[in-house]
Amino acid sequence: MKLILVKQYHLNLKKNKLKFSVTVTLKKDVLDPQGKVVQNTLLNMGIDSLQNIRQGKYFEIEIDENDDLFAKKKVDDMCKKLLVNLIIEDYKINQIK
Amino acid sequence: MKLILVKQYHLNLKKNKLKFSVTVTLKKDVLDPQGKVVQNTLLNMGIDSLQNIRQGKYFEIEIDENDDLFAKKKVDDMCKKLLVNLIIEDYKINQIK
Amino acid sequence: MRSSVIVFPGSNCDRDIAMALEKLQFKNQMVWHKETKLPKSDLIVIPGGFSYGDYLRSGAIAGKSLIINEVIKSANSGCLILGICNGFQILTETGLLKGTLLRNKNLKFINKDIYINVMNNKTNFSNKYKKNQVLKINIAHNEGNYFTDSKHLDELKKENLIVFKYCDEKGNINENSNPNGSLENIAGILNKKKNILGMMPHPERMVEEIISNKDGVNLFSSLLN
Amino acid sequence: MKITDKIIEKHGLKIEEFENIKKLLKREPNLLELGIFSAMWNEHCSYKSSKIHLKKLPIKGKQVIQGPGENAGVIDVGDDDAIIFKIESHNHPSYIEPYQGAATGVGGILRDVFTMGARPIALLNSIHFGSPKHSKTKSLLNGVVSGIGGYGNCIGIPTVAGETKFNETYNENILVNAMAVGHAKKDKIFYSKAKGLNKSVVYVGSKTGRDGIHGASMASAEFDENSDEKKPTVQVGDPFTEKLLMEACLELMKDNSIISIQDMGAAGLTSSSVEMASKGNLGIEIELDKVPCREENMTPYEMMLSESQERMLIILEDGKEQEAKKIFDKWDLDFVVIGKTTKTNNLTLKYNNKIEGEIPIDALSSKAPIYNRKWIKKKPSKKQINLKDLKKIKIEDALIKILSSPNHSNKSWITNQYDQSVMCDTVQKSGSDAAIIRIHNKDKAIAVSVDSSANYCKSHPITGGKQIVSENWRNLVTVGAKPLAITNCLNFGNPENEEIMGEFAECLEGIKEACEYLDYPVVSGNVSFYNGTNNKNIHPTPVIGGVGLIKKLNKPLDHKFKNENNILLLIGKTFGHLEQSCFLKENFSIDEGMPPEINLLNEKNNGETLLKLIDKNLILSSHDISSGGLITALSEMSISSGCGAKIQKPKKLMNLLKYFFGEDQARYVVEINANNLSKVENILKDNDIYYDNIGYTQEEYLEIEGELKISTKDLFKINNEWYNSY
Ligand SMILES: Nc1ncnc2c1ncn2[C@@H]1O[C@H](COP(=O)(O)OP(=O)(O)O)[C@@H](O)[C@H]1O
Ligand SMILES: [Mg+2]
Repeated sequence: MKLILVKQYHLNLKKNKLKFSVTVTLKKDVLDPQGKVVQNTLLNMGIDSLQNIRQGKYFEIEIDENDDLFAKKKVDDMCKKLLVNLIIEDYKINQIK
Repeated sequence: MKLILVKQYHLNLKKNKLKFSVTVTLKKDVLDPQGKVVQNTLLNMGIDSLQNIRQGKYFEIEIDENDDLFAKKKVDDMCKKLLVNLIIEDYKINQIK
Repeated sequence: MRSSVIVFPGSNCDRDIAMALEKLQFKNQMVWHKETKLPKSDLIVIPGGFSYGDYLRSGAIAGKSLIINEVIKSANSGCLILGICNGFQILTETGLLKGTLLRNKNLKFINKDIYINVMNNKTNFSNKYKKNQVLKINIAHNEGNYFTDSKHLDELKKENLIVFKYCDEKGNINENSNPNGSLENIAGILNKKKNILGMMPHPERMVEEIISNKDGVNLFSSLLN
Repeated sequence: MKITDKIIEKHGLKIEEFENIKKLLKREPNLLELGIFSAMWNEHCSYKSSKIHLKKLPIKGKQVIQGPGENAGVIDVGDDDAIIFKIESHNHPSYIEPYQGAATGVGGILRDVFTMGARPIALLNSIHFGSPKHSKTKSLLNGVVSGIGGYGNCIGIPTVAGETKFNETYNENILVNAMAVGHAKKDKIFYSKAKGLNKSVVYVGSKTGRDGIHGASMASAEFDENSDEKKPTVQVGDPFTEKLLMEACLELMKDNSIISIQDMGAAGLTSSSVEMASKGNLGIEIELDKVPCREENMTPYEMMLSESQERMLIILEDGKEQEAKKIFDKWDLDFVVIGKTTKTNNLTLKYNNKIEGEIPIDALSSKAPIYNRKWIKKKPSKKQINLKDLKKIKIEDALIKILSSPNHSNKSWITNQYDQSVMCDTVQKSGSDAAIIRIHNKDKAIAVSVDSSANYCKSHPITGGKQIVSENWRNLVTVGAKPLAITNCLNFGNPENEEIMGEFAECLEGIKEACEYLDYPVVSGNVSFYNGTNNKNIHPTPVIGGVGLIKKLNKPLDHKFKNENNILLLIGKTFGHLEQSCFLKENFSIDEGMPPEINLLNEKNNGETLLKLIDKNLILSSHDISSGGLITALSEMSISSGCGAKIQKPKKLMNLLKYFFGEDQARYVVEINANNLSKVENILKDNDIYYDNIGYTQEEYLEIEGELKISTKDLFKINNEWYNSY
């Protein structure tokens, strides 16, 4: 009996592990030398229905918070402060449920 | 009248532009020096509820095909042949609608 | 001995390796990546540099070029292949060598003279060195952090396929003498048939006293042996 | 579209300048034309504030093949070899996006050099950051260093020398200057002057995008606190494409098909076409529909002002198009004939067969405004520092403070990120006074170095100007090279401010005097004004890049002590000048007073005599004495070699701090074999050189009799800690 109580108590305190994905892409109009080379290579390899390919970065972030909105705000913070170069990149945050 | 016909004909022939996203991440047992550094930096910056962060690549691919399944197959092809190093990386394909 | 150096767009140690080969009396030819035939060669070198700008993954795109099919054919028929730096990365991308080269542990480009230990001197590429001889040699790379799965690592050890390991001046192989985080300090490996060597350090930069030292010379003269 | 005052201002033009444009055109310009004027008339392209001062610089000498006025300067290094070099700033873009800013800075200066037919053989840089404590400094440092390395490493040209400094004055305005040095055959040098009518004007390289539109104007505008938010479209560098472009151009140059060639740098297609036409006294017509574009719906305005990187303009001999195109096809680069030369003397821009703009070339070049801006002389400071007024300090503590300071710390954290060895001709990497690069396949070499002394220039610009030239000259001498010529990058604040303009005028006066005296002409350079924020201007920071010749390459000379029990001579006279010294700055935060005096006669005499000694193989190691004085120079010689030295106290009565930390100029420490002492002394005496025998090398410890004893290992540690823990 005691054991169960303790467990519940613990559960209450424990924050949720929330999971987000962030995709970072170059802004439109910014030169994407990498994308260009990859696209040419794929075309040369015979994949001729390829119209366009853009390369970006991807992050999977796990964070210990209760509140979805607050957590998302934190992730946004990380993006702005470190993960994204706002001068040349755009980003999108998605919660993974 | 003629004009409309031509247009329709054209429409029929024209394939759809289908759009996919591919996320590429390092396999679990592969050392991720970059992710580790990013994680430490974020922790040092005071984001202490951060549990885990993994970095990967992201591609946005537009392809001129009619059939969703066939198109996805093509994207899978690109991944296997070029975009992903299967020895160390995992990938996921998603259609963007 | 006839050698061929494959030139990709973005290769930038092609001239350097050609100079070294010629200095050591190889009959060398440069081969442009768009060519579909290789000249008759006893040695094929894939030089260092940034083929295709290192875009996507270093070596990935060069690994899909036309000429690579010919390299693979030659390799399978026993021709000696040497991949240096970006050349090593390309060889792993083509599958001729197993494993892969990850970002350096410190996430920075590293250019330095470091030391390597000759682990196996019974190879086509190292027979002029003494076993466990310590060479001072230059590295210059972003992705030199060798990684492979444990099964392959076992094979590398069992079959004596590790030719060079990073070490210190005295030959000690440990974490402190590992510049880039490579698995077990691996700096250069062979394939199972032992006709392909991939290595991150640049022996072609070590063939003249006035520029550096001559520690790289014996790699080339081993090939002539 | 009506051109309003607001639009004029947005283009960085003054109303008077706009009136002037109308007079030159005899009508009102349209927007495209206004954009072109704004690009060509801004400070960066027109040199409107600096021109009259630059004219005074000595630019001639028998070693000079091409002085200022071309993409880069060209000097003769004997046989059929020429060296082509230039320095350029990329300050503002690097503050906004440090990685790309620095990378494209390197890319830009490389194009200036290979445009002229040279294969680049070395890269150098001078980078200045704010205080290490400033919140932005660390990420700027990281970004700039990896940007410089990212570009140079990828293209495969060794980055062999440079300087890195920190000072609050750059907190909001860092400096990133990049220098490139190339080698060409004397009879295969390419110029930008167009010749002949109806010749094809060819566009080669990358496609044009909307990058850095108005970048050239940005480089000429002061920042304000909003510039963080402005986020202009920054240029992204593509070193891979540049490598292809370089190889393709050098391949094309083997043949005789090029009449003239010009890279597209600041103000892209506009400045390159205008420059070629203006030098050739011709007109040029461009069909903008043909310009290869990366983005959809680009307007003529955007095409003309885009600063997309990795592009060139070539004027070809008749009938050479086919062959030339083949080469660019091989390298997967665009090659399009976009226009022709005309006799109109106009820049004519067509789009869809309609003339969209037409401007007389001279209105954009020779008739661009030139200003004789007001300036005021700097008053010499009377301030003298009396050591008795300061807290007592031990030599050891002061030395440690200096050696562990960001400005004097070992820079291998930076230089290890640069490929210094690629091309296999780097005889001496960074770390010594100058780098040494062998001329490929020959047994001669060049030495290169970049230098600046903003504190000296701030406190007394004329002296400062002389000092940087002298120090740069000295750096080449210490490695045994005969200094031949310089390039200069003049980084200053707002020229509309009379005090700043005074700093500019007087620094140039100093540079001129020193260059004249030392027969060290200026063959290329670049001016960067408006370095500052909210009227806070940076200290005047002219940067000198010098090239010297080593005729017969033996073992390279460096500043590492070679062995124990060798004799150490101090060449040049020691007075103990402490004002503006690093000793006072690092230990007491004092930066007042005059910089040390420059005596050009001694400078020349001391340097040339040292060169004689080196020529006769009498010198084992040598080091010039600069910031930090004698003891700092000795420490550096110890640290790099692991060998120590025992130094006597001066025989004459002089305060020890002054003696060991004074920054008197024209001095060198040299190591010689004891057996050669009398030979060396005779030569020094014959040449009227003042020198002191100050001690000898010894095992392991740097020691001053009774004052200091510190192991070289400890010195090494002290000198290497800062970067690694920053
Ligand atoms: N400080 C200077 N000293 C000497 N020459 C200079 C100086 N600044 C610019 N120049 C010369 O003026 C010309 C134009 O310079 P710049 O506009 O920087 O060249 P680019 O168009 O190649 O970028 C060059 O030939 C350059 O060498
Ligand atoms: Mg130029």
